[in-house]
Amino acid sequence: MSVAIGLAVVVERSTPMRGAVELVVHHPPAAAAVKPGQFFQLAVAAPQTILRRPYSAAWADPQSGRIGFIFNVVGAGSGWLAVRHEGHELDLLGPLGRGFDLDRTGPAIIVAGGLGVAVFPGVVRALVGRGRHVTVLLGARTSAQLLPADRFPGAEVMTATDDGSAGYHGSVVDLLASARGEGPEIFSCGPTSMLQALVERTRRLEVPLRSIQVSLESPMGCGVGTCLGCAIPRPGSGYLLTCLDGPCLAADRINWDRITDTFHG
Amino acid sequence: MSVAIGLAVVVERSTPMRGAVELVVHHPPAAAAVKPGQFFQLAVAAPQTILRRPYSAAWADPQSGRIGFIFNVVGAGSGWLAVRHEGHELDLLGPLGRGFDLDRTGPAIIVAGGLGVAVFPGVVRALVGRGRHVTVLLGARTSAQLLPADRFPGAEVMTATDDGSAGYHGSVVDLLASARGEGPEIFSCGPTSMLQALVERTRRLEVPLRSIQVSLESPMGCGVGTCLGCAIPRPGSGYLLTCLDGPCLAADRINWDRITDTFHG
Amino acid sequence: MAELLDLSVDLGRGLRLRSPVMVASGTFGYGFDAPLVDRTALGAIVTKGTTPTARDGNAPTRIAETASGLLNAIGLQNPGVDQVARLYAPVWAQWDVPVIVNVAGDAVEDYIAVARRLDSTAGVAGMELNISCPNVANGLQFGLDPRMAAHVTASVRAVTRLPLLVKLTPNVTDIVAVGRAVEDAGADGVSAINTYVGMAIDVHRRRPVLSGESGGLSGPAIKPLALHAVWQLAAALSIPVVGIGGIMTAADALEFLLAGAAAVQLGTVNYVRPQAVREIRDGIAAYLEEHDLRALGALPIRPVRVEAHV
Amino acid sequence: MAELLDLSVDLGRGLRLRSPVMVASGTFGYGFDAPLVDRTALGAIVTKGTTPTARDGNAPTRIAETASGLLNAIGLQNPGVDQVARLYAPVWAQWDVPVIVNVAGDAVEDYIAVARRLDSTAGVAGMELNISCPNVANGLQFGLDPRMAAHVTASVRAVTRLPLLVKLTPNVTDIVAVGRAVEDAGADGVSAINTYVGMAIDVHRRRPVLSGESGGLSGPAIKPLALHAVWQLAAALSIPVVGIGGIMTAADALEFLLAGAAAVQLGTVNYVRPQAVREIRDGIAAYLEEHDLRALGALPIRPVRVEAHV
Ligand SMILES: Cc1cc2nc3c(=O)[nH]c(=O)nc-3n(C[C@H](O)[C@H](O)[C@H](O)COP(=O)(O)OP(=O)(O)OC[C@H]3O[C@@H](n4cnc5c(N)ncnc54)[C@H](O)[C@@H]3O)c2cc1C
Ligand SMILES: Cc1cc2nc3c(=O)[nH]c(=O)nc-3n(C[C@H](O)[C@H](O)[C@H](O)COP(=O)(O)OP(=O)(O)OC[C@H]3O[C@@H](n4cnc5c(N)ncnc54)[C@H](O)[C@@H]3O)c2cc1C
Ligand SMILES: Cc1cc2nc3c(=O)[nH]c(=O)nc-3n(C[C@H](O)[C@H](O)[C@H](O)COP(=O)(O)O)c2cc1C
Ligand SMILES: Cc1cc2nc3c(=O)[nH]c(=O)nc-3n(C[C@H](O)[C@H](O)[C@H](O)COP(=O)(O)O)c2cc1C
Ligand code: FES
Ligand code: FES
Repeated sequence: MSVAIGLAVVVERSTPMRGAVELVVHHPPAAAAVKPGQFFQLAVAAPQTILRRPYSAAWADPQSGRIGFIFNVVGAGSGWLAVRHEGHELDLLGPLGRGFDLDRTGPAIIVAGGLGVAVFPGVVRALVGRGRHVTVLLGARTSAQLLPADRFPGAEVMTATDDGSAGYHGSVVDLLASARGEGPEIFSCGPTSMLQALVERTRRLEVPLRSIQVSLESPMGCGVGTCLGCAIPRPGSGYLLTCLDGPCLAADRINWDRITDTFHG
Repeated sequence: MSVAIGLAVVVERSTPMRGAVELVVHHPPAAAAVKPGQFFQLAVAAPQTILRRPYSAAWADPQSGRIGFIFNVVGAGSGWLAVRHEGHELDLLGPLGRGFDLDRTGPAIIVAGGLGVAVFPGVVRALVGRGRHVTVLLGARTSAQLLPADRFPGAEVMTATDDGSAGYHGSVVDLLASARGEGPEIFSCGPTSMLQALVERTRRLEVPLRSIQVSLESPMGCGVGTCLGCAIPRPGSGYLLTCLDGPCLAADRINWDRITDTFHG
Repeated sequence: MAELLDLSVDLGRGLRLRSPVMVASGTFGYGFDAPLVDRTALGAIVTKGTTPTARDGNAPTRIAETASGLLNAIGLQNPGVDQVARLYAPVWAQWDVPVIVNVAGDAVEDYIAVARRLDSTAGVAGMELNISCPNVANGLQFGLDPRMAAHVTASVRAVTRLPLLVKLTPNVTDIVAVGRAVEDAGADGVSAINTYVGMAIDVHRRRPVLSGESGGLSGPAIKPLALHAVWQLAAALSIPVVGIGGIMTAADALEFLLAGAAAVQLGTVNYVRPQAVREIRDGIAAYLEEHDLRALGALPIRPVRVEAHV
Repeated sequence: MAELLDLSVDLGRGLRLRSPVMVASGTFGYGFDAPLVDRTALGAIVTKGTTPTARDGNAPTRIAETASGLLNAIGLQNPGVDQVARLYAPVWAQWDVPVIVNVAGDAVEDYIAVARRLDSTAGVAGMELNISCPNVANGLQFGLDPRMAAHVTASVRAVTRLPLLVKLTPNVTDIVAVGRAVEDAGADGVSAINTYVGMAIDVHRRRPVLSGESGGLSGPAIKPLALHAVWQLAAALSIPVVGIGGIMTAADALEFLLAGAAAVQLGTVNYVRPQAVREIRDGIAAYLEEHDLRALGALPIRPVRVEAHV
């Protein structure tokens, strides 16, 4: 495991969609090491906090040595990150965990709900680069909260919004039926409730669970496997660790009945 | 007591002397209320801290609605303050405490050690404005750490440095003998050890303690008299509160033998 | 909508607060010094710990900041009960907010003396027995032992008809045992908790920071510990529990109310955000509205004892 | 100059550390997962709590951040002593840093079973009895009562010649009494402290955040409390005290060493700054040089009991 730690300079800050911030940092060794779906533990100097915060690399570019992170302002850590600007330094630890397994063949469908989209720019680039046909299904509350389709060059993008302000009026999971080609592989990230709905829907569509990969979130203490805080239930008994066994996992390795929705909102 | 609380915009940031930062904020009601020697409780959003930090108003200008604060980077709070810039907001509470009694007549001598100088620009302006003859004795480790003499228009400025790089080579307290005219009043602020040396010296020079006013520092919880944390010993038994009875006090109200030097360095 | 909300709290024996947000002993003086506080948002004021005669308190250094916390060893500096009854109480009698006097001492007789003096004093709405102050010679002892705690409670109960809260120390193996003991001895409610004993060392000077070596830790650092104490007490006692410890925001206060506290006290936050009383009161009201609850009584999560987990 | 410094610590019974900086149980796994740690700066590794048989641990949510603190209720997830002895210990035997196994259980028999299995295992440099884990059914009980604590200590002492630390819980009225009891029962040292019982409530969902309701609080929030515990223990015991609780910086570690700790353990900080072990070790060395001290033994402030103050 090639894990880097150290300071990375923020080289770009933007607002990719409403409410979200994208920070681009420069750290060549880390950028070169990232596999799509992996995450970093970012140190935040927000009042009263002590833990680093896990953020998926939205994308990483070994050539330029850059890594992008996309996040919403939810609480103390993301609030602090959101006011970083060009020239500021970020203390990062990573890349950590397992990314998606991108080495199968055939068409791929991305199902992204809300900020779950943050992990996919790099994933889609890698899938397209492998010559796979990619359909990106994006869901958000409202159109302004959708990451623009041009962030997924080479992929087909379909959108769904809760308020009908863009694309399909309803859940992104509903788009699945229309998007499905032949035995596609599904990659998903989003709120736990959306992932559960996806699993439920795919069961009905008779998509085998093992052809779905999800990127999971759980509260993390360390990000490296030492605190055992990020447990997620396995089928049967026992637990996996989101940080070591995930965050990207085949859906059949997770006990969807015992999973807890740790983050509200 | 006209105490303001609220956000003040930083309108200027500079480095008045080596290692120190001066922040100028805009808050007309507070600026109008300040009496020289009073302080503010500034909120800091530094990691792990909860308390506001007390800072003397270096000066305040009712016309422009501006207040200046001069400080060294010592720890968490001042470290956070030091990276405020134009446009940032500061949450202030004040003015608090008692300023100096400036209403006597005759010549005045200022004895300022290190960052103790921070309280004096406004004091000197007020004294000069009252037509009093003012001599400012400034002490620092080295010349670069001296607040420039032009910050005290209308006053005579003499300097002392520990390393001899400017002015007298030695303690600022030594300058007292040469600066003393007829029964002058002394205003002082600086490290506790310097204040003790001053009191000792003036005893020998037969300057009555009540003609010395000092601005004291002690750790503060509230700044308003409710926590009883900022006690300083009175002659005899019992305590005064730095925040209510001070920070500016006649030296004869303090028990110089029982005083503790709470801040190191 | 807001008018339909009932934010009042009945602490028993006629002590009714219009809001569950009180200010904690030692963080609001005797109600005269705190600037900028909106008294109309206050449920009650609890005064600084008051002893039979005036006390100077401890030598400096008395306070030290720690990570998200504040250590204090004030040593019960106070003007004595006589001055409180003569000078302050008559003013309180004019106020529209109840004032509860925090009572402290070194011996049972001290508590009795203060209680007697206050019992018939107009302006005093109730008493809070501080059997948990860690900064005086014997003050802590009463709160450490259920029998001692019951003894001092019963002794004071015998001399006053005023509402009587007993403030518990968390520095014990079993706070519920102490809570039960003071309930049985006649307390109208418990205040939980007082500070946790801690210390800080000045590594530059190689000596404890506080003149009294140790002090009491308050502030957000202790909130999880205080909340657990309140959660346990609320499940075990049938008198109201007033939740105290590290409350900075409305969400913090709500954690205590959900844990079963009848009301809360704000301590350290008063030093930092004088308007916290108003903000937190309003935040609680907004939460009730948002969750379609009409009164505070609907808040507590039933503290069902969860079986030991695997 | 640096070479003249002696940073070694003798914890007795042949357990000699080259540096006073150890890593605490539950924050370093079994030594295999923590990246980027400079092992040459480490005094010793203390493993995750280990039980006779493998355990799954608690359901999520297992951790929650609080102000300057971390609540955890892991529930002793571990692979069981057999796997530890068979797979891990042989690797440790090759390492240049002693590995101390943290031993946990629900009953005295559990501790005995683990201790027996480890006693003759190469690679195991010592044991730390966790009689203070708040996250299992009975784990906490041993540490709450001096007699129970002595009983489990003596029982383990009887089956092992390995160096034996006993890790104390701070959730007691009198930690010194427990410390004395385990000293008398044959402990070679005490580790102080384990976490403080606390909880957090999710106000949006109106339920405790942790699946086990309560959990143990660690991190800088508890440092003043832990430091006070160590200060008291160091004055009362004649065996070494290992200081634990909220250490983030060299200055924090020095506070514990000045308070009388023979060594320190870093817990939560390992999650945040993997290089903390090296930074803190070097910071301690720099402090010794600066103060012209040659060895750690010169650090402790003599814990003279200060008379009760006015
Ligand atoms: C492997 C992994 C990858 C992640 N990648 C990303 C990413 O790419 N972009 C991103 O925005 N976030 C991501 N997250 C979530 C992120 O780590 C933080 O949890 C989130 O930014 C909130 O942190 P905070 O400090 O701002 O909030 P906190 O102060 O920690 O929490 C404030 C409140 O918000 C709630 N909360 C915490 N996290 C979330 C959440 N994710 N959604 C809703 N409510 C929450 C908490 O329960 C709490 O009540 C990832 C998490 C994991 C485990
Ligand atoms: C009435 C009053 C007025 C003040 N006015 C000013 C002012 O105008 N300019 C100014 O720079 N400071 C002033 N101070 C001091 C100031 O309040 C802070 O104490 C100082 O800035 C350090 O705060 P911090 O948060 O950075 O350090 P902290 O993180 O609180 O402390 C870090 C370390 O520095 C030590 N320390 C704290 N304060 C000092 C100090 N003043 N000198 C040396 N060591 C210290 C602490 O003991 C601690 O070990 C004043 C204090 C008082 C009571
Ligand atoms: C400086 C200070 C002085 C205090 N004095 C008293 C006191 O006299 N009597 C008392 O019962 N509690 C006293 N307390 C404890 C508080 O009332 C409260 O129980 C404690 O601070 C925890 O609440 P907090 O975390 O909100 O501050 C004091 C607390 C502080 C910080
Ligand atoms: C996630 C986590 C798991 C822990 N597991 C154990 C354990 O298995 N056995 C034990 O004795 N202590 C355990 N501890 C307690 C630590 O070893 C240490 O005593 C405590 O965290 C205080 O130190 P700190 O504030 O530096 O973290 C654990 C702590 C944390 C945070
Ligand atoms: S986050 Fe610590 S084990 Fe996964
Ligand atoms: S700072 Fe609180 S009383 Fe002076």
